[in-house]
Amino acid sequence: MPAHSMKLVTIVCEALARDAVTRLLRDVGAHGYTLFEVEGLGAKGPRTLEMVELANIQIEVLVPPAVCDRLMDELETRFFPTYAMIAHETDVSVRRPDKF
Amino acid sequence: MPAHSMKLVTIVCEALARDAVTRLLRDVGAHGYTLFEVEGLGAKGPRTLEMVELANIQIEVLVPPAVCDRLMDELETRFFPTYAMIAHETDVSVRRPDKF
Amino acid sequence: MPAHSMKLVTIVCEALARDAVTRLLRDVGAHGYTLFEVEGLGAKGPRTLEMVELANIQIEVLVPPAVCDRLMDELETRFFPTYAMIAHETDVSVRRPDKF
Amino acid sequence: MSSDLLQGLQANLLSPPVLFFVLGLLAAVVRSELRFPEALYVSLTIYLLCAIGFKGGVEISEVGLSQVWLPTLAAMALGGMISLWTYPVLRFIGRLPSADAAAIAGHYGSVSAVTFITATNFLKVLAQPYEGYTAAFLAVMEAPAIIVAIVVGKMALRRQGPARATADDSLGSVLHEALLGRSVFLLVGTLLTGFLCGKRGMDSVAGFLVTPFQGVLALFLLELGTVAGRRLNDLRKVGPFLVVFGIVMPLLHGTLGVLLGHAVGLSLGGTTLLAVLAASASYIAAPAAMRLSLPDANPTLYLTAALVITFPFNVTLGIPIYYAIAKWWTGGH
Amino acid sequence: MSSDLLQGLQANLLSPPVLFFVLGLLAAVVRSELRFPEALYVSLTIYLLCAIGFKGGVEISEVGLSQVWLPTLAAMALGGMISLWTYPVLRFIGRLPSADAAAIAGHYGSVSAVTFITATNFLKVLAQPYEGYTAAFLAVMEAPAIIVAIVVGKMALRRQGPARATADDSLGSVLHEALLGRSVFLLVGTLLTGFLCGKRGMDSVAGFLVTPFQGVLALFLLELGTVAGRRLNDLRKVGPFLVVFGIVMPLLHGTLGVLLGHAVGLSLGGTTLLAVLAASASYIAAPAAMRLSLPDANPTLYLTAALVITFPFNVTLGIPIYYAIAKWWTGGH
Amino acid sequence: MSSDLLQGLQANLLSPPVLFFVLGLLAAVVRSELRFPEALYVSLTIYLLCAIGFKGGVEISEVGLSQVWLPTLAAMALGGMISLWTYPVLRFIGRLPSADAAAIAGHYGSVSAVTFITATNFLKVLAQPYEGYTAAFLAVMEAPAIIVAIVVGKMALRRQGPARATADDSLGSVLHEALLGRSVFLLVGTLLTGFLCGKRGMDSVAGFLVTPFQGVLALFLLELGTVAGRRLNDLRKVGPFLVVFGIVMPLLHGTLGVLLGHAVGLSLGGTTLLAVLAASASYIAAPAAMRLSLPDANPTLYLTAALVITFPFNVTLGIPIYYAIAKWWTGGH
Ligand SMILES: Nc1ncnc2c1ncn2[C@@H]1O[C@H](COP(=O)(O)O)[C@@H](O)[C@H]1O
Ligand SMILES: Nc1ncnc2c1ncn2[C@@H]1O[C@H](COP(=O)(O)O)[C@@H](O)[C@H]1O
Ligand SMILES: Nc1ncnc2c1ncn2[C@@H]1O[C@H](COP(=O)(O)O)[C@@H](O)[C@H]1O
Ligand code: NA
Ligand code: NA
Ligand code: NA
Repeated sequence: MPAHSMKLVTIVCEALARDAVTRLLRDVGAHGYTLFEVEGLGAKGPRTLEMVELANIQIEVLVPPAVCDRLMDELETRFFPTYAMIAHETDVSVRRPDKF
Repeated sequence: MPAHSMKLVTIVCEALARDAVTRLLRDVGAHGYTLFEVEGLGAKGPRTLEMVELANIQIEVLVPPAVCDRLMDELETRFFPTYAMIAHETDVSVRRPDKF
Repeated sequence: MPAHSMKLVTIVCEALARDAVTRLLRDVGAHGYTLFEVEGLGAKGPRTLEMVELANIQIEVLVPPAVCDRLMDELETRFFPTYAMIAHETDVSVRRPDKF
Repeated sequence: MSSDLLQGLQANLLSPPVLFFVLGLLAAVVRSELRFPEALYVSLTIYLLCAIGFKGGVEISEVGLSQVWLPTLAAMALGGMISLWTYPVLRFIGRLPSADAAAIAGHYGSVSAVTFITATNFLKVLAQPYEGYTAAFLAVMEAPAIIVAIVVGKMALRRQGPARATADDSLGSVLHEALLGRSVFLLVGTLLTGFLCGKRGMDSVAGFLVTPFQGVLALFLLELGTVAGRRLNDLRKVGPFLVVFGIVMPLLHGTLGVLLGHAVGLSLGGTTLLAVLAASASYIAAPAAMRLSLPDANPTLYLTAALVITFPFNVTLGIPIYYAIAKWWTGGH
Repeated sequence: MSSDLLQGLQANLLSPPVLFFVLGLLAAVVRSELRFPEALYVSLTIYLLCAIGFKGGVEISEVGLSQVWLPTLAAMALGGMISLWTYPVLRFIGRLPSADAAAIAGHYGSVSAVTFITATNFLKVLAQPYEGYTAAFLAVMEAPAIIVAIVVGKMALRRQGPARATADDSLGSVLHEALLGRSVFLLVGTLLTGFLCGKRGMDSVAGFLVTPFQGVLALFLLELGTVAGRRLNDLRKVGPFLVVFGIVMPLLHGTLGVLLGHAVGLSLGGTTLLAVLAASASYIAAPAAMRLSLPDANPTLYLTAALVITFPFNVTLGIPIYYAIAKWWTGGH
Repeated sequence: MSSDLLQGLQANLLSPPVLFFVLGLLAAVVRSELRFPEALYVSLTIYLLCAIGFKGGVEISEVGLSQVWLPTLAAMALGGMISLWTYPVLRFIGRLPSADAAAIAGHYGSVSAVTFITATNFLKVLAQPYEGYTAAFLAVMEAPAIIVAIVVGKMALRRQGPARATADDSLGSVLHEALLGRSVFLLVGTLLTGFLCGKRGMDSVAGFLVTPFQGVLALFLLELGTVAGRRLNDLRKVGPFLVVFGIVMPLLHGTLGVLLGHAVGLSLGGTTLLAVLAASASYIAAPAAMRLSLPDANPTLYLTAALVITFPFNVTLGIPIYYAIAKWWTGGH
C-alpha cells in the first residue's frame, strides 16, 4: 500500500534502434519495458508510421534511480550521436518496488 | 490559467484485462481514460502486438489524488495477482481540475 | 551528464485536431513532438481506433517551462472549446536542454 | 409493385452484405469480443472507393462524356438542394439549434458510398442493368451538399451574434475538407484514372478490383455493423424526432431521386441508384467537415442519424423500396 | 496404408501452406527482421473464419439439417469428453498442478481452426471429397470443451481450499468468453449467414471467400510460423512430459475421431476432418478463456503445448497420418 | 526504335499502376487527407514480395537450375560492381563526404522490387514474354551491393581517422541486415518455397498470388506515391548534382544491364528486366542497412535520390526507355 519512488525513462527513437536499445536495457539491469509505435517530428525530420524503415518508437522503462543514471549516460554517449533519439526521465511512484 | 495538481495513473497490462480494468476505472470514479496498444517485456515474458490474445495495452487515467489511492489499492490487491500488470502514478498539472 | 528540468506537455484529442495542434506547436516554438494513435473515453463519448474520423490521438511535446505556459494558455482558450481534448504538464529531466 | 417489392426485399435481406451487417450489429449488441483493427477499416474503405471510382471511370470512357455530363450536373444540384431544404425542416419542425440543423442537413445532402455500393450489388443480384457511370454521381454529390450546409449554418450563426473564435474555420479549410478529404479525393481521382486507362486498364486490374469486390463489401459491412451497433445506445439521446426524420427523409429524397433520374433519361437501374444516393446520408466525409466548420454542432446527433438510423434502414428496406418506386414510375425499364 | 501415408506426407509437406509455415519458423530462428503487423494477423484470422464458416453454412443449406445434426452432436460430445479425460492424464501422470492440468485439458478438447483449414486443403490437393458441413463441427467444438475444463479446474481448486479473489471469474464471464469470443462468434455467425444465403449468396462472394482462400491460408501460416518460432525457447521451460503429451495425445484423439466419424456415417474425407479436429488444440479461443477463468494456470505451458508442439506436428505429419488411419479403417471411402 | 519508345511510353504512362502512383503524388502535393495505415503498407509489401518470389521459384523449377545459374551470377556481380564504381562518381564528381557517397552507392547497386514488378507488368501489357526466373535476380542483387558499399565506406572512413564509437556496427550486424532483412529474406524464402512446390503448388495459390497481383501493385503504388510526394520538398535540400545523378546513372546502368543481359543469353523481356534492376535503386533494404552501418550518412540524401528522383523516373519513363534500348540492341527478340 505505501508508494515508493522510481524513475520512468522515456526514449523516443527511430525504429531501427529497437534491438540496440532493448539490448542496452537488459545490460543496465531493467526488468522490463513497454514499447509504442509512434509518429514524430524532430531535428532529423518527420517520422510517420507509414514506412517501417523510417518509423519511430517510444520505449518506456521503470527503473530504480541508480539504473536510470547509468541508462541515461549510456544513451547520451553511445546512442544520441548515432540515432534520431531523445530521452527524458520522470519521477513516479509504484507499489511493489522490488519488481523493478 | 492557473495550474492544478492531479495524478496520472499509468497501467500496463495484458489486453485480456481490458474490460476488467475499464470497469474498475468507472467504479472508482474516473471520468475518462486513454488506451494505447503496446508491446512489452516483463516478468510474464514478451508481449508483442502480433497475437491479440497475447497483446499488451497501456491505460492512462487522470484522477484527483484521492481517487488515485483508491485505484492503486484495488489494482494492487485484486489485479496484480491475476494479470500481467504494472502500474505507477505521476504528479501532473492540469488547467480545468473539475473535469477529472 | 547533468540533468536539466524541462516540461512534458501531453495532449489527448480527437484526430481531426491533428493539423491544428501541430501547427500550434510550431507556432509556440516547440522543436518536435511525438504522436500516438490511441483509444479513449471522455466527456464527448468513447473514441475507438476503428473509424478514423472519430479517432483519438495523443501528442507529447518536450518544451522549456516558458513555452509550456504559452502552449497551455493557447490550448485552454482556443482549443478546449472546439475539440474533444485534454492536456496536462509533467516535470521531467533531460540531458541536452538546448535541443528543446 | 408489391410483389416486386417483396421479391426485392427478400433478395436484399438474404444477400451476404446485408446479413453480414446484421451479424455485425448483433456482435455489438451481445458484446462479443469481435474487434476489427482500425487499419482494416481504413484499408477496406480505400479499396471500396478505389474499386467503385475506377470502374465508374472506365464506364465513362466507354460511353463518352457527352452522355454523362447532364445527369451528373443534375445529381450535383440535387445534393445541394437537399441540404438547403432539409435545414428548415430540422430547424423549425425539429426545433434544433442552427448548428445542429445545418450539420445534419449537410449529412443528408451528401451521400454514402457504402449504401451506393450495396445498391449496385442488389441490382446485380436481380440482373438489373444500370449505367456504370453512375459512380460519377457518387463522386460529385458530396462537395456541393457539404458546402451549402456550412454556408447556411454559418449565416444563421452570424445572425445570432458574433461568431465564437474557433481553431480553424476559414473558407479555405472548408473547401479543402470538402474537396480533398479522403473519400472525395479517392473517388474523383480513381474515376479519372479509370477514364484514362479505359477497358484495357480494367482488364489488368479486374482480378483485384472486380473479382473479390462483393465479398469485400460483405466483410466491410460486418465491420460497419459493429460500429453502428456500438452506437445503438445513442438512439435514446437523439429523441424521437430524429428517428422519424432519419426514415421519412430518405423515403422523400429517394422519390425525388426517382423523378429526377427518369427526367434526365436514366434507365431503371440508374434511376434506382440516383434515388439511393439522394436518400443516403454521409457518415465519412460529412462528419469530418462538420467537426471543423460547425464545431458547435453535436456529433452524436448527426452520427446517430446517419449511421444508426438511415444507413441500416437504407441497406435493408430502403434500397428495395426505391427500386420498387422506380420500377413503378418508369414502367419497368 | 504405408504407401498412402508416404504419398500423403509428401503432398502435405510440399504444399504451399506447410512450406510457408516452415519459412516462418525459420525467419524466427535466424532472427530475420520479418515482422507482421498485428492488424494483418487479426485481419487474416477474421477472413479465414468468415470464409470457412460461410462455406460450411452454404453446404448445410444444400444437404439439409437432417443430415447434419447427428454428426454435429457427436463432435460436440467428443470435444467435452477429451477435456474430461485429458485432465487426469495431466494431473496424475504429468503431476501438474490442478489449474495447469485443467487449462491444458481445455486446449486439447477445443479445436484449432487453422489446423482444420489446412486439412481441408490437404484433402483438396488429394482430390479427396469431404462433407462441406464439417465446418459446423469446428464451430461447435470449442465451447463445450472449454466449459468442461473450467468446471473441472474450479472444482479441483475448491477442494484444495478457499478460492483466491480474482478480478472476474463469474460463470457468466466464462460462458461469454466461450460463446461470444471472436472465433466462436464469427464461425457460428457466418455459418448461419451462409445457411440463410445458400448457393446464390455464395456465387456473389466466391471471388473473395473462395478464389484467394488457399493462398491467404499460406500467408497466414507464414505469420503463424514466426509466432511459433519466437516461442521455441519455451520448449525448454515446459519439460519432456508436455512434449511427449503434445504428440501422443493428438495421435490418440485422432484415432478416436476416426472411430467416431466412421460410426456416425461420415465419408473418408469427413472422418479425416473430425479426426483432425479431435487431435488439434486451440490456441485462440482457449487461451483467452483460461486466462480469465483459471488465472493461476501458467500460460507458457498451454501456449507452448498447443502452438509450439501440437500445431506444427499436426500440420506437417499429423494430418497425413490421420488420413492414412481413416483410409485404413474405413476401407478407403 | 523511336516509335517503339513512344508506344511503350504510352502503354506505361496510361497503365493503372503508373497512374495510381501519380494520383498518390498528387494527393501529397495538394495535401489531401489521404493517409494509409502503416499496417497496409507493410502488408502490401509482404504480399508483393511473396508473390514475386513464389512465382520466380515455380519458374525455376520449370526450366531447371542449369539454365538459371549463369545469368543469376552475372546479376549478382553487376550489383556489386555498380556500388563500386558509383562511389567515386559521388565522392569526386559530386564532392560528397565518404559516408554519404558510400551509402548512396549502395542504394544504386541494390535494387527496387516495386520497380521490377512494375516492369514485369509493363511487359505483360505489351505481351512481351520474359524468363520468369528473373525474379531470382531481384532476390540476389541486394546483398552483394550493400556489402560492397559498406566495406568501401568503412575503409574510406578509417583512412580519415579513428572510427567513431557507434551502437552497433559489427560485420555480423551488416551481414544480418543484408541477408536477413525483411525483403531479402522474403524474396529468397518464397523463391525456395516456389521451387519446392512447383506448378502444382502454384495452381492452389494462384487465386491469391496471381489473380489480384496487378491490382494490388496499383494500390501499393498509390500509397508509395503519397510517401514520395510528402518528401518532394527534400529535393531542394539535396542539390542539383544528386537530381542529375538520379536520372543519368539509371540510364547508364540500364544500358549496362542490356549489354550484360544479352551477353548471358536472356530474351528481350529478360534483358529488359535485368536493365531495370540495374537501373533501379533500393529504398527498402538499403536504407535500413546504411542507417546501421554508416550512421554518419545523411538519410535525406539517399532516400530522396532513390525514392523521389530515381523511382518515379524509372516507373514512368525509365522502363519504356530500357525496353526500347533492349529491343534495339537485341534486334527485337
Ligand atoms: N521536443 C520534442 N518533444 C517530443 N518529442 C520529440 C521532440 N523532439 C523530438 N522528438 C521525438 O524524437 C524523435 C527523434 O528526434 P530527432 O532526433 O530530433 O529527429 C522525433 O521523431 C520525435 O518523435
Ligand atoms: N520495468 C518495466 N518498465 C516498463 N514497463 C514494464 C516493466 N516491467 C513490465 N512492464 C510492462 O508491463 C507488462 C506486464 O508486466 P509483467 O507482469 O511483469 O509481465 C509488460 O509486458 C511490459 O509492457
Ligand atoms: N480522466 C481522463 N484521463 C485520461 N484521459 C482522458 C480523461 N478524460 C478524457 N481523456 C482523453 O481525452 C479524450 C477527449 O476527452 P473528452 O473531451 O472529455 O471527450 C478522450 O477520448 C480520452 O482519450
Ligand atoms: Na443524400
Ligand atoms: Na481437440
Ligand atoms: Na540497381
